[in-house]
Amino acid sequence: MTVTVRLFGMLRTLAENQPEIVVAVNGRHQVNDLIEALQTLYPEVGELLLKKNVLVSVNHEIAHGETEISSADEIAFLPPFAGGAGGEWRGGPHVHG
Amino acid sequence: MTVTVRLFGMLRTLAENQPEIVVAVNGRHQVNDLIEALQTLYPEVGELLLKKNVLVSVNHEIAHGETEISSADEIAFLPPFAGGAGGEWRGGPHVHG
Amino acid sequence: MSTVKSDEAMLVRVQRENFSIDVEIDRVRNRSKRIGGIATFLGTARDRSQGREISSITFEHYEGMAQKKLREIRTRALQDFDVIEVVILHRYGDIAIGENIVLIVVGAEHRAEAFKACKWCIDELKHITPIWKLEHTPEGEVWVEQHP
Amino acid sequence: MSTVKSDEAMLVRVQRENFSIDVEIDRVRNRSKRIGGIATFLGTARDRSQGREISSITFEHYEGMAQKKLREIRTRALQDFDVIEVVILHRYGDIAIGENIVLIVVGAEHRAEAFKACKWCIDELKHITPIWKLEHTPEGEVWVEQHP
Repeated sequence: MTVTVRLFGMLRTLAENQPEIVVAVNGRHQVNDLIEALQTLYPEVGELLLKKNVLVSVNHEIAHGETEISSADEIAFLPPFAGGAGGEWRGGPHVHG
Repeated sequence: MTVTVRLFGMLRTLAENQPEIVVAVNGRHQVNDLIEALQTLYPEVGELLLKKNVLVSVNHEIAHGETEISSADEIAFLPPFAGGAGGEWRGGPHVHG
Repeated sequence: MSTVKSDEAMLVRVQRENFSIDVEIDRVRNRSKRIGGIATFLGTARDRSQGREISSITFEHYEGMAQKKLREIRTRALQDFDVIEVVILHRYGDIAIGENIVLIVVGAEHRAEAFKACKWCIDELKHITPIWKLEHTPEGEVWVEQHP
Repeated sequence: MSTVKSDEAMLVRVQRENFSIDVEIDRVRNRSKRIGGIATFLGTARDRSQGREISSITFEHYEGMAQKKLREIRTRALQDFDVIEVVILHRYGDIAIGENIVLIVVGAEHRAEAFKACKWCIDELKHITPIWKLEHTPEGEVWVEQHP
């Protein structure tokens, strides 16, 4: 099975600005299997997924590792949100020139 | 000595809508003496002064009983403030038809 | 010097006319590019008060002392909170239901302080500003007494 | 029915265009004559962030999910607080320093609840809404990571 994953923010930047990537998923067809597949395909994105607080959404709802996925689902990787303004910003040191 | 006292809100209504009244003050020329003189001249206003939380201002500052006053001062009686909006209003039952 | 003075006079006003919130917010925003959060409180005339139906409201103020107290509130807010600019306006005269009565605008670097200062300003305004409110009801007129 | 729908759609928006605070406040005010207090939070683009100089900001959102989360926030605010109407707007695209980013408007009978709900909405927006912020600095571009 393959799924299409939408990328946003720094994840899209890391994936050479591709708005979405197609990933072959094996195993039980759960979010965990997708993340495992990704480690091989896009090591940089995979590393960020583990290091940062990246959420996975399935059909516009936050999913967990055991959430079932299918090719028809709208799946997205969501890096830490930063909407709004006027808060205390304490971002990381990642500067992409 | 006489002083001129400005009236606002329900106090002015009680004093037949006079924006200010002239009061002869004896004694030590303090705010207390003014209030005493008022009990005789305008009993209704005097009663409200005692019953309600009416403040006295002298030259735009809240005064106390021992504040000295002179004819040159700008003196006012200030009934409970009600500026602003959106608060919890718990006014009295005084309805003037 | 006269520009500064008239600027300050625009930041604290008691006026009969209505006001635009966009205009007042711009007054605050234009003071500093470090502003990241602007908290605003707008008080409007409700059609009901303690179960009574209200048809309109008249606000009366003590000219001079009211302005002085509002200036004090602004100065203390700027001293006591980590905020950059404060605008305080109050209308007087006859105000129809739904219309604007009072406006507080507070600009700060961060939103938490803007909210705190804005709330403090409107609470303090009610306590120390010589303004009175006459509610017009079908049964007659009522001078409102606000208890703290 | 279509009027109600389009009304609701105007109360929660993610849009590129700027907005007028007066217009959005009127949207809230016009919902009920019982409204006595309207608390507003406006987020604007600051020229500095963690000591870095910012020349402009780009906001990106997840179309569809962002709107869904903002609708959820509005619905929960109306359920959990004693308030009458809530408007939530967020801009996307390029935003210059000083410009509007986000707006929350909450109308209530009494001001304390309006303030509480307004603060809750902007805090919650930051936590659950899929929106990202790219800061443009003289040294390059930075995707901002907000920690809770």
